[in-house]
Amino acid sequence: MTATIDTLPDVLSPVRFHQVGKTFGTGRKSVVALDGVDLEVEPGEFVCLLGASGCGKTTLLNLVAGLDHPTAGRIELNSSRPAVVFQEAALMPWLTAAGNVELPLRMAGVPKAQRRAKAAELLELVRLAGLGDKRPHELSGGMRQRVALARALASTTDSTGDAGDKPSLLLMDEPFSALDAITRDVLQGELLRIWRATGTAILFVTHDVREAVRLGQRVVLLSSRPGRVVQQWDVEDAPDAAAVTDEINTALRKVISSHAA
Amino acid sequence: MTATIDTLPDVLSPVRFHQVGKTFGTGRKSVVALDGVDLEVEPGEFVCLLGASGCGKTTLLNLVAGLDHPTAGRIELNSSRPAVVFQEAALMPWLTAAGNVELPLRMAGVPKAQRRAKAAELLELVRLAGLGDKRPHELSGGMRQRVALARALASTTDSTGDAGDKPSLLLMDEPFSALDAITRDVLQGELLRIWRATGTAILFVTHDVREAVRLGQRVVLLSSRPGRVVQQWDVEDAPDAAAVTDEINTALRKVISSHAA
Amino acid sequence: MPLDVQEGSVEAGLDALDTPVDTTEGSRVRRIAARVLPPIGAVVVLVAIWQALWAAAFWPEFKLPAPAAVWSQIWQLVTSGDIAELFWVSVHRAVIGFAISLLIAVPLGLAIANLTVVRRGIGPLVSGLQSLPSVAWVPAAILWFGLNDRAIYWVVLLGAVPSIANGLVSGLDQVPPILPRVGKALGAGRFGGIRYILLPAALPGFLGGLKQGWAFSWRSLMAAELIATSPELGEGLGQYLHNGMSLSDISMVFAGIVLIFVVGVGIELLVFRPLENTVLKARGLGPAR
Amino acid sequence: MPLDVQEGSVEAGLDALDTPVDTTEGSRVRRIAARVLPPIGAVVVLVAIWQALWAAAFWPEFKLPAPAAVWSQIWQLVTSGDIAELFWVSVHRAVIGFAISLLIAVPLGLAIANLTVVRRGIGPLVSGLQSLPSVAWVPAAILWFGLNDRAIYWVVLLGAVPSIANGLVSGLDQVPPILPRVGKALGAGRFGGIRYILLPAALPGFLGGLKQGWAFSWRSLMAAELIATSPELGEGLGQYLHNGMSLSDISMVFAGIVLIFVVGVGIELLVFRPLENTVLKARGLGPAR
Amino acid sequence: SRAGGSDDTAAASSDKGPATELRLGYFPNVTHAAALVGLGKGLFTKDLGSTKLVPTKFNAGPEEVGALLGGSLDAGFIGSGPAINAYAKSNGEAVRLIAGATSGGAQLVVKPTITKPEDLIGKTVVTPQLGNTQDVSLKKWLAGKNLTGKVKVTNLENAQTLDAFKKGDVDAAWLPEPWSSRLVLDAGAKVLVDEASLWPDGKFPTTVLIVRTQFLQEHPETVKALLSGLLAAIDYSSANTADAKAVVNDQLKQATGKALKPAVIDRAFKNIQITADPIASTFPQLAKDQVTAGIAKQAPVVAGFADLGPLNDVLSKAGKPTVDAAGLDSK
Ligand SMILES: Nc1ncnc2c1ncn2[C@@H]1O[C@H](COP(=O)(O)OP(=O)(O)OP(=O)(O)O)[C@@H](O)[C@H]1O
Ligand SMILES: Nc1ncnc2c1ncn2[C@@H]1O[C@H](COP(=O)(O)OP(=O)(O)OP(=O)(O)O)[C@@H](O)[C@H]1O
Ligand SMILES: [Mg+2]
Ligand SMILES: [Mg+2]
Repeated sequence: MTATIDTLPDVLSPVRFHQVGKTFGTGRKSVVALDGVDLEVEPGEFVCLLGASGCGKTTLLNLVAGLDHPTAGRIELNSSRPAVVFQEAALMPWLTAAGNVELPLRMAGVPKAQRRAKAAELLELVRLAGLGDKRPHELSGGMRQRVALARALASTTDSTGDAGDKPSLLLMDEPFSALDAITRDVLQGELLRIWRATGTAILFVTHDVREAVRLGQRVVLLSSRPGRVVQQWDVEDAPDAAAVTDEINTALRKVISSHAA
Repeated sequence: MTATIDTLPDVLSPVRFHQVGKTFGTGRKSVVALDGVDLEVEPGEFVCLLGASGCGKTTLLNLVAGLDHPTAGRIELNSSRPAVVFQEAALMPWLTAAGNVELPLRMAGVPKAQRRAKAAELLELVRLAGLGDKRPHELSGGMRQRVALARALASTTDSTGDAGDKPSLLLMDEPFSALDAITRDVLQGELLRIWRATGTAILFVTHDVREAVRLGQRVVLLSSRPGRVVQQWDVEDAPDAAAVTDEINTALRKVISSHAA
Repeated sequence: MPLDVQEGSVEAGLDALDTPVDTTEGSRVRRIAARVLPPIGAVVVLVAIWQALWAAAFWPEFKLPAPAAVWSQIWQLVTSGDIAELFWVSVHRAVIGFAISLLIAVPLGLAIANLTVVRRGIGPLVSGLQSLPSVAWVPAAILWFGLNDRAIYWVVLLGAVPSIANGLVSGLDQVPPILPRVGKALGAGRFGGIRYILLPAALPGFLGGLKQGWAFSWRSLMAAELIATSPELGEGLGQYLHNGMSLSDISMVFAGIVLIFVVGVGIELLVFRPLENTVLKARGLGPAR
Repeated sequence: MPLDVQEGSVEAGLDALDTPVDTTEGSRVRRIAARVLPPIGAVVVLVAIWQALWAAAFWPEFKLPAPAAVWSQIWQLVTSGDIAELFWVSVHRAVIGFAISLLIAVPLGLAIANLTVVRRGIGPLVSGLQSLPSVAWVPAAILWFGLNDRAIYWVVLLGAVPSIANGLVSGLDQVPPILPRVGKALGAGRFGGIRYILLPAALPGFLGGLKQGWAFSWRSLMAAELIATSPELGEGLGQYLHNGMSLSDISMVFAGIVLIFVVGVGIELLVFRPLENTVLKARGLGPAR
Repeated sequence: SRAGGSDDTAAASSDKGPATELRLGYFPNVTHAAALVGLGKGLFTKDLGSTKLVPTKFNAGPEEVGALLGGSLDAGFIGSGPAINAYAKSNGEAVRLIAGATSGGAQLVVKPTITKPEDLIGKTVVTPQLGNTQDVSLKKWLAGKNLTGKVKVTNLENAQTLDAFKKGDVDAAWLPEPWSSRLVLDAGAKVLVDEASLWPDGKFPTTVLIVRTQFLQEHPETVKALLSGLLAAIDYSSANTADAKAVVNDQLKQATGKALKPAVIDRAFKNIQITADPIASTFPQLAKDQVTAGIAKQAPVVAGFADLGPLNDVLSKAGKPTVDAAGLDSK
């Protein structure tokens, strides 16, 4: 892996994994969540991460976000602070929906009026206009997930200032899992629009293969226990989406059943 | 609605809604979550509930489970205590995975050895064999959801004793939303097997129309704000599943866009 | 018979407690009544038992004074206007002492909760301080500061600071770890994380600590007042109780205890209860579950 | 230069505190050292400051005794073996008092937390009780029970019960409402819900309450011992401190304070700290965040 | 710094003229009659002139000592036991004995069933405070009767002693006036020992006046004014005993809210002697008694405690006999 420095590309990748491993605990009870993962996200690339439940997708995202540290290998992070949509909504219970969306802006020191406007705009985007003053416990599961999405978007938009010319990065952990098909459609469209407009790189975890194929430029499949990169598909240039979907599904089935065996 | 008593059928429905309404809060800030809902689940029936995010599905399930009370109308519950899979996993953080599954059995006074065996069996069923001693915070999102599922199944199986001849009822709020396609397939199959074997009635909330059509005998579509029953499909006897799926999708789209307008 | 959840379920009694009281137009009076009547009822019951015990002459008068005798002591303070001074002297001291304690305890608690070294080094010492009775400090405080307010505040600080700091620490320890992680991911630095995530998240536990801290500072103040008596210090409730003791006037002792108690309950009902209710309600944690 | 998260990120300093210490084979000794050394270090620093203050003769000897003088007082107790009696008398009283308090406080706390009427009626009274200083009860207790252990336990109970009960209530109030709902859905009756859901869920907050309750009972005991001295009562730490005060012997007063403090810290480190760590760790709440 | 070793408190200060304020401690007790009369009749203020008098009430010796050592009090009427402790525990630095106030007035009162010292075996005897004047006296007396360890000695506040005696929790008590009288008259106690019978001429210091050394050095004028006020109070008390009783009772009522019964105050006054003589000759004995009583390991050093110069100045100016320091005034 010493060769990385020589082959440094002109534009730096937002994130690059070098044989990254992550083990939880020690001794007999330890769990190897990730093992020897090599992964690179190009600037502005939309990468979808697929894998069985419990294979290490969330762990991988946490490593990128700097919320956890690899027990082996090395992560090269070259983006501004990544924005994260967590798997659980994890809203702050003492803040309203709008307050939650404003939180990253507040911490970045954005003035109040601007914050307000931005939060309203983002809530509108996730189809929650007018519900800004609700508390998390007054929202439905899907609504909470959408607030969390809006919050993550708020945290990317603010980071343009301080990050300078570094590429930005958005990490999303099953952000649409609790949404009905129609809302999901709309938000997928919005996400693509934002992606194209901002040129941010996105690392997107999902269980829905069709969603992965629809959204991503590249689909990465992780194996289970330990999580390893098994296969990758370039789905943007694929001529037949349905065929790729089937192919990925088959691969996924193989990965999971090989583990179960 | 006074006619209900006259037309009492031979076999009692596990649950029947009479013009049920639910409003959260009072005054200007009140939210009408459900309005004039009439719904009946036949003994042993598998009903799927569809609707936009935030339309009141979880609220409806809570009403059935007796965790909340209608502000209008009447709910006739004639089952043993319904078992519930909540939208959030909501595991007890101080118990291990196995401890969580055992919890309903413990509360029902099942002896220890039997409890152990049952929990191990249920964890195996949800493909978590051997992970019984993990704490909730050591599990991935999908694993937690599966533990919650196993726990709910444990709480149905125990209720056979004290409920006598009352029909049993299982309420499930998006139980498979955080699972990969393959695990979901397997668990859907298991659910159907259990349903057939026990003859329990199931009220199943999902966002996935194809899942609803695959699993349910009847699909109920709720509108948004206020939640009302808009349309129902008898999908068991439907000749062409794909056609019904399309039809439901169209209806869902109409309901959601009509609200957005 | 179909089981009607709304009316007849087994748990209806329990559930009734869950259901938030509907706040319709005219119910303001009733809501306040529902809040004020039960403690008054409890007090009435207590006094009735006391009166009965006294009337039964179960204990001699010098052990258990008549409620009427205690009341006349208090009434005398009220009519003479002395009660205003007693309250003022004690309450303003307690409030000042509590405020200073807060200023010291919050940074201390934050340091203990966030820095492992401080937690391991200072944490046990702070808890140890908490287990030192205030009375033990009074003589030393008088020796160091003289018979004046500084000595009293010193005693109050030593009582309240460890309690508030510990309350904050245990509040912080119970914050679900996902929240600070989310905060970090949203760009919270060290300070922002404390200001915007940890402190508000720990608020319910912290409020409990504050309540305990207030109790400690009020207790410590009373202990200090009980021991340090001097005309320069003005006469507070503690001194009043002290006089009752030195006169072995049991009805005066009881009057003193009742007054100290009234302030305790009053502050609880007027300050901490509403604060706590607001905080808990805003996060969907009900006080009555 | 690429930002290496593992080595050079801005938050690395903060993160280092987050990372659980890896427990490799030989690290047991080091782990215990990491736990024991910081408080010892803190004590050493404190004593050094004390010695420096004393050496600077900032205050006259009768205000601030020499650390050596205090140490010789303690050492004398150790060599004469009196220290064993002092500890035994006080600690066993405190433990018994605390145990009785627990038995009373837990049902009381449960009733307050679960029944609105009780909460509204008794809740403020219990909080009010908490704000009454223990010393205020001593004379009344001696009057009612005589100069014996019963009077002392009475004072301890009045100090500890409200504190433990309040801790439990605030722990219960902070339980995420989803958990009792889940419990109900899983078939928990009223009793099962308390036993299997509410109590364990409230445990972290409750432990905080227990710690405060212990502090209260230890403080109350010391206050009682400070005031009620009698050979029949045996000589506890409070009486030792009292004797020091009576003789205006500042080094004895300091020795007494140090010993009371040592017991406070000792119980904290030996009992409550490990308990709390176990409970928090089991739910993935870290003590050091 | 500590290395110097000299007592800087004693060395540093010199006369700074009359003080602006004199903070005077006393107990609301009959044994402090001189203080109460002086305060009640305004006799202190008369002599102090422009110096403001701030009287402060205490209930126990150690607290008053604490206030003196903490610098919150300039002078104080106090029992001889705590006075010795204050001097000894401050290494002879902090305070000086400048006059007496009361002699006598302490008795061992017992339940009527107790008629001889041996009857006390296994019984509970109360004194007001560990190491106070009566506590030392009792323990010394017990030692003399070979009863040490056979009698339970307990410390209790005087007011509580009365209740406990009434209740029967306590069998005997060695108390100062008016409490011994209250136990006799209100609770039916009998006198077993009058402490006066244990001392030569029945004279022993019950209450003395001590002053902070620094204050004495800085404001000798003020101290003399205080002493002349004290003499005036003593004269007044012996000249108008009935009125003095009334004044004392009035002061007690003011200080504590309750007056004593006339019978109690009469009996109490009979047992005390109000005098400015600190009876310095007894102090070495009192110090030794602390060892006998098991309060101290070695007798506290009392040499240098007394500074009776100001008192004797005032006495001789008034044409009265001076008092003897009995060697207590030099180290
Ligand atoms: N804090 C932890 N302690 C111990 N083990 C953990 C911890 N966090 C995760 N794991 C384990 O690591 C593995 C990967 O978990 P992760 O959450 O990354 O899965 P995932 O791919 O996100 O799954 P899902 O799709 O179900 O969310 C799992 O086996 C899990 O049990
Ligand atoms: N406790 C509450 N207080 C106030 N409003 C509430 C409360 N619970 C739910 N609501 C509101 O009721 C409506 C229905 O919520 P519900 O959770 O039933 O939706 P849902 O159909 O389950 O949605 P999802 O698919 O997103 O989970 C929402 O508008 C929500 O904001
Ligand atoms: Mg995950
Ligand atoms: Mg829902």
